[in-house]
Amino acid sequence: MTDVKAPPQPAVTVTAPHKRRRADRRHIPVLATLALLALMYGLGVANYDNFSDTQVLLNVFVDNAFLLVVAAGMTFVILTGGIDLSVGAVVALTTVVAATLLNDGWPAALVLPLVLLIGTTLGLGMGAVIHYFKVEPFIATLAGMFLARGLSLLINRNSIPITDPFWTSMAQERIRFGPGIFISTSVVIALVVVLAGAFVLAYTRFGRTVYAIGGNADSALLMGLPVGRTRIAVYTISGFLSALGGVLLSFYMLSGYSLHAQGMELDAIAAVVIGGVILTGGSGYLFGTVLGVLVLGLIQTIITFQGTLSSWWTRIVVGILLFAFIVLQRLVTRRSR
Amino acid sequence: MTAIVKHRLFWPAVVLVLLLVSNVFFAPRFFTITLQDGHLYGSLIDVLRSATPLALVALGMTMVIATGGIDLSVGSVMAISGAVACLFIGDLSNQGSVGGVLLAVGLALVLALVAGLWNGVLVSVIGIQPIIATLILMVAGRGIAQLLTGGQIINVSSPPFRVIGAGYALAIPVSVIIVAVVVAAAVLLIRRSALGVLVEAVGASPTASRLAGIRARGLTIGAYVFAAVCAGIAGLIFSSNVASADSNAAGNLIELDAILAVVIGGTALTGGRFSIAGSVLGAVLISALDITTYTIGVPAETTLLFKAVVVVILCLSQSAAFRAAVFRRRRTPAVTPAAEVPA
Amino acid sequence: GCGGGDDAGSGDSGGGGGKITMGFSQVGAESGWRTANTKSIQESAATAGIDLKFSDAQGKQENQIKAIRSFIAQRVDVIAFSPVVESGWDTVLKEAKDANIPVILTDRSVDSQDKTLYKSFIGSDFVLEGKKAGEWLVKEYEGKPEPVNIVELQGSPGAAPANDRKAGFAEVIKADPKFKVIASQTGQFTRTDGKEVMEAFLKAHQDIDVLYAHNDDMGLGAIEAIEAAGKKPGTDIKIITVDAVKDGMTALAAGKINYIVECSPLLGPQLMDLAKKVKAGETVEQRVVTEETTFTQEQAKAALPDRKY
Amino acid sequence: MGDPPILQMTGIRKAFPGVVALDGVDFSLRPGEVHALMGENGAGKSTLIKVLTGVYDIDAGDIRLNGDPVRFGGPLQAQQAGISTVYQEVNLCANLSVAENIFIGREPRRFGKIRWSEMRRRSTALLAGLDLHLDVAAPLSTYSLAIQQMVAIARAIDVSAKVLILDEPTSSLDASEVERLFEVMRRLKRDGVAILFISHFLDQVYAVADRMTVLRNGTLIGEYATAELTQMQLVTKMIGKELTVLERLEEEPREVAADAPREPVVEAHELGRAGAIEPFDLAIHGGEIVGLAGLLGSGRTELARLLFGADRPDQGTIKIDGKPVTLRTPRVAMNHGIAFSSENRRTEGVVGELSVRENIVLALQASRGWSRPIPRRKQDELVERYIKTLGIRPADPDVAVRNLSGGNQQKVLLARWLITEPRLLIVDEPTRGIDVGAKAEIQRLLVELADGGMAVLFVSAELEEVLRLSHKIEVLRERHLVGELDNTGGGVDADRVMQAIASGANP
Ligand SMILES: Nc1ncnc2c1ncn2[C@@H]1O[C@H](COP(=O)(O)OP(=O)(O)OP(=O)(O)O)[C@@H](O)[C@H]1O
Ligand SMILES: Nc1ncnc2c1ncn2[C@@H]1O[C@H](COP(=O)(O)OP(=O)(O)OP(=O)(O)O)[C@@H](O)[C@H]1O
Ligand SMILES: [Mg+2]
Ligand SMILES: [Mg+2]
Repeated sequence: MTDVKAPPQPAVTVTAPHKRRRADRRHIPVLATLALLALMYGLGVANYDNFSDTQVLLNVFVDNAFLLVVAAGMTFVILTGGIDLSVGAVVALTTVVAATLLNDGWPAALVLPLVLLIGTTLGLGMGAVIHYFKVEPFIATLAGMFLARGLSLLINRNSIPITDPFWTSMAQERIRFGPGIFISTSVVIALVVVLAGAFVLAYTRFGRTVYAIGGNADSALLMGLPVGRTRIAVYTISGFLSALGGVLLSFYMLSGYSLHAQGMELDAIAAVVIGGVILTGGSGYLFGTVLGVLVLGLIQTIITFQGTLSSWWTRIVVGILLFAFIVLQRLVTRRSR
Repeated sequence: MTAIVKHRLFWPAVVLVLLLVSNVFFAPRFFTITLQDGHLYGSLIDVLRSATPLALVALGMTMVIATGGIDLSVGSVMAISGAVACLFIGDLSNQGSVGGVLLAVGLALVLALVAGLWNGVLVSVIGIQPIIATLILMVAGRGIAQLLTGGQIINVSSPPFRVIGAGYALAIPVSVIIVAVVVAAAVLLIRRSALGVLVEAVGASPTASRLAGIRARGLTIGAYVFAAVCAGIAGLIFSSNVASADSNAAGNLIELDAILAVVIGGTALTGGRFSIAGSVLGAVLISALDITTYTIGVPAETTLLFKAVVVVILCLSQSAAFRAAVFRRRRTPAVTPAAEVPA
Repeated sequence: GCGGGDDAGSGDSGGGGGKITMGFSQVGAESGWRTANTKSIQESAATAGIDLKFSDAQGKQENQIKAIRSFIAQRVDVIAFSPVVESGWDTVLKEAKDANIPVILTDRSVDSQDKTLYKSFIGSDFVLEGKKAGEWLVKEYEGKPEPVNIVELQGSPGAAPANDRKAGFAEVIKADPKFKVIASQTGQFTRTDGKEVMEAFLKAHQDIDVLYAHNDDMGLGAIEAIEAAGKKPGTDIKIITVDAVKDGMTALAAGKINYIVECSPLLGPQLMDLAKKVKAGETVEQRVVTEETTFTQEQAKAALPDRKY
Repeated sequence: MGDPPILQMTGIRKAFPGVVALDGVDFSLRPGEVHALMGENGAGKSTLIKVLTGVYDIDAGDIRLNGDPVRFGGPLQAQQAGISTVYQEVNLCANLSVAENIFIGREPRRFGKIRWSEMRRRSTALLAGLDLHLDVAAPLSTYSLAIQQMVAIARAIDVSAKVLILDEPTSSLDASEVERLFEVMRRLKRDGVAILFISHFLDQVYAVADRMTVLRNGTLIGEYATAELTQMQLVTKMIGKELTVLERLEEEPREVAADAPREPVVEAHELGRAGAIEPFDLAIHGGEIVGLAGLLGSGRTELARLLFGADRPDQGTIKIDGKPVTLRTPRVAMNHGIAFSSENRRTEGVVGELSVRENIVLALQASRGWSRPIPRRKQDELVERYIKTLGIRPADPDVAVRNLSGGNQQKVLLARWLITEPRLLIVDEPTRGIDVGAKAEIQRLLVELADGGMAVLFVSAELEEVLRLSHKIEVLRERHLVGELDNTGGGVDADRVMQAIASGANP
């Protein structure tokens, strides 16, 4: 158990040889995930034509940028030992509000900060309820989920197209590396979020407090850490990143719809956990979450390339791949202990 | 008196009563129960009847949560169990045969048991985090149910099978009787054995319980198996109720409602102390909430919002900190006029 | 490979020989109707000799966009899909257009301004279905002045068929004030919810004349509730539903439902025809409406024996 | 007299549902003094500290810091006001590294970015000042409880605070660490820091404290200068009874030594686990108390855990009654009649959420299996007996163990294992945080049990205690079992043990 409960090892070199070995051991879950991911990609390349195209790999990023952002927020929450079920609904609410306002002729420069603010406020509210009233995160964020979905449904039950020029350009802007090889702006935004998040977690007082709370909230309190403030902050961050994810999703879909991002909370949680973060908190890395998102994305890519799976076989095969991946990951990390 | 107010189920019970009473303004005969065609008929009966699958699933979920786990696959297990039973009955030469139906029910429950074993082994033997371990079956299980039914709704016209979910015995819905029996059996088993304290110990502190010699593995697997079998029975009630198996709709999102019911009932998601009565109350509360939205005619667009408001009220009412904040303001001047700390 | 799909050909992809490869992205398998739709497409692809790459979106638009993008990467000849929702397809359709892959929509349109993004749209008109339901009702109560109390079982909130069937129906009946929708709730397109909601309606309202359900399944669930309340479906309460799946037709023939508006899932053959034409460079109609009808109880009795789904 | 108090608490009252933990307690602390807070288990010492630092609200009373009334919202505010606290149970985050546990919340930073290398360098230096040489980048969880306690102390003393509060900081430490801590305390004292010190070791209190305040049952008994009060008087004030217990404490050991060992119950041969303890041979006989002696981190706990199957050995064999066995899990060991009370009562011992009754019967129930519950009458009888024998307070079997004072939790843990009537009882720091009276009671009990034929493996950081009870002393050093001293007749003294440790061989 101990090898996974480690803080991120900063880039500074460690001197003594036995220390180096120990430091590496903490990275084993992440390394194992990485290796298995490579293996899965290799299997895809071996089995399907065109799978080796660079764009197939880049598409995994393009198609999952919003999930990456949302999962990054979820990582903060789970590291404190909490959970945020509202993320999918906040994503949907963001798309609906953005689409509605843009259609009403509001300028993008106003809509963008506004929707981010709405998500942040929702997150702040949930965090405050969780902290001040000692309500279980599961319930508080479930209520948040109903609330956000309910609001978006109330605003408009139809799907609303977005035609705003800024949105369209963000949606269709491609950063090209060669003919037919590109990523979207969303990918860049997502990567910036991940890097910033990883920095905050590893190198700031706030980030370390997040880990401390996940390790033992009572102790953290007695150690004089700002537990309440930090706990509220992680839900606020998650709310903000959900809204940002919602913006990215609205770039991706160019529409707002109350049923967007159904079940995204589970995808995000799954990505975080597959990436090696322990649900009870206190251990794991944001980089692991990135890998988790890639695993989910790659599974989906393989399914589409297979192209012969009926609806139910799609589900079964997703389950089988997930199972194989997780069990292998588990065995690899266990063996090396 | 204060003992009642202090009881942790007091506030959910209050919310339940308020919800039910609020119906009367929209449907004056809400509390009327009549005897119709030899069975009880009325909105309260509907509330109980529609709570049955959820109550069962919540019961199983309670045990899993008590061990410190969570089971997302219950909905899929419901779908599988319903599908298997309906397929089996559909193939019977005589759908009315009680033996055939019993066989179908047995088969469905055995499959549910296997599903529970699968979850339990993944969690406690292989050591996968419960949420992911059960996510696998949640995703794949519904696929399996759809595979079995070919994505179609399987209809049966088997009177004995109908009894489970839509029948009445002694004027009481059979499904309610089934749930009452299962709950009573569970409570009895836990009271009469040492299961309760052992499970709570495992959930509250796995390390300490290991060092106390508790075999957590068996208990954990047992909890998942129990949850799956409960879900299996729930699936049978669900499909029997409409005499068909709908692999797509059966138990869809029920895991969320079940977890909600468990938490409303006072069992913490972190494991340890659990309350079966609380979970059942939670399930009835959620079912009453659904029926209330229909009765008072909340528009479909605002149903979710309405639900959110009730859940918020509920969790605030249960929060001691919130009550303290509200009551202190009222009480402070009366008890200690000056010296009290400004909060 | 991982487990056999139930039908369709091998996984060989794109470009080979003169055989057309079609990438098809289905919404999901949320209902018997949808399954029949999938089956129709798979079977007709097989008979038409088209290599079908089937992808299931599990009800999520983002999955469909991913699938379409993957079809582009796999360089299929034609892309077809049943959009989960109307909006938000411009970006990915543009990518398809850039890659010179023609797109055909089935079952449901998209709201793009740029009509060149897709070649054709084949499918039913949900608003029209709602209107047909309303028209029958208006006719049924023609000349009867007393008010008609209607309860409505909506589909999943936000889903296009639910929105449109509600809108079409409302538009027709609003002409006459005697029609009053006294309760309208979502039954999530499922039997269980249909039954549960109807039970509550029956307790809250004593005088329901008509039930309008957005699909057969909810109607079938409601029938159970009505019977349990000691009333006769089809007589005490008139029932109109949409879809005309076999179970619904059976109930209609048995007199428990009064009228069903058909919404046919069998558009596979038409789709394959279109695909071949598009591939061959022929011009095709921008809008192809599926052949659909309505059923009364008598018509149902006649049609039931050779109902396929 | 002297300086005005830096901290003044008057008329403090704090009630928990069912118990009044503090009732009109006054307390004052002056700069440059070490002030001991004394009292039996459950007297209210820890609670006083928690209300002072804002962990709990007080029901009534007045707290002044430098003459100004204060009311802290929590440890953070107390810390900011210059009060640095080590709470009773080790309250650190085991998932973080040692360095972080020392510095979290006040990490060295540049432009807001934590300087990890600087942090590690400073914590290594700080620990070296306490003569601890750790890999500060390793997670805290890899270290034993005693080391964690030292880390907590290091964290507290590094803050240049005006008030330092230490709630039983020495409960798992052995003599040399305690001495090192005292050096630091004296230094801080010279710098004018006011120190509040809690300990159940009277010798320690007399060694460092200038004054003491005695609590009994939540009420204030009095404040005394250390020089004014003999140990005997102090004990009388604490327990409210005359001497008897202390007399017994003096008597007991003599009895022990005479008995001769019987059959070996457990024999370990070449048993070892890489990174934890080097292979060792050990035999424990029925009716014998075997003591483990060694310095901090010498591997006593690790050795004990191997004998219980809590950790798996990677080499060697264990024989029980001459038959080889594999102790795969604690459960298997229990089936062979072995019991193990962990030193880390909070995470490995009691289950805080459960009641006293449930905690006491837990191990017995586990070994009977879930299907054979212990009849309620039998439970009541057992629980009542041990509540009485060990003096567990409050004497209510249905209170949650979480709400018990530290010492009382330790008693519950012991009771859990005593009722299983094991053949080999392994107790790791059984008297941790237990007051003088109860400690004597426990020691007497162990001797009695051994006389009745039970084998006991006794691990304690308090060497005196080990010497007094054990027939045989196994000496450990740097995870090696380096020697065995025969103590029948009480011939061994502390010097001889230290000598054995120092030379690493049997003298
Ligand atoms: N959170 C709580 N809830 C209820 N009762 C409590 C709580 N904390 C402490 N108590 C009770 O208050 C009393 C004083 O406990 P406290 O921890 O202050 O004792 P102590 O003097 O520190 O004892 P020890 O020497 O064993 O640590 C005890 O009776 C204890 O049971
Ligand atoms: N010289 C040392 N300084 C600090 N820590 C050490 C040292 N040697 C070993 N350790 C740590 O101590 C642990 C072994 O401690 P163990 O718990 O077995 O010791 P112990 O003799 O019971 O001591 P304690 O009094 O600390 O309980 C090892 O895990 C190791 O991390
Ligand atoms: Mg204490
Ligand atoms: Mg030790």
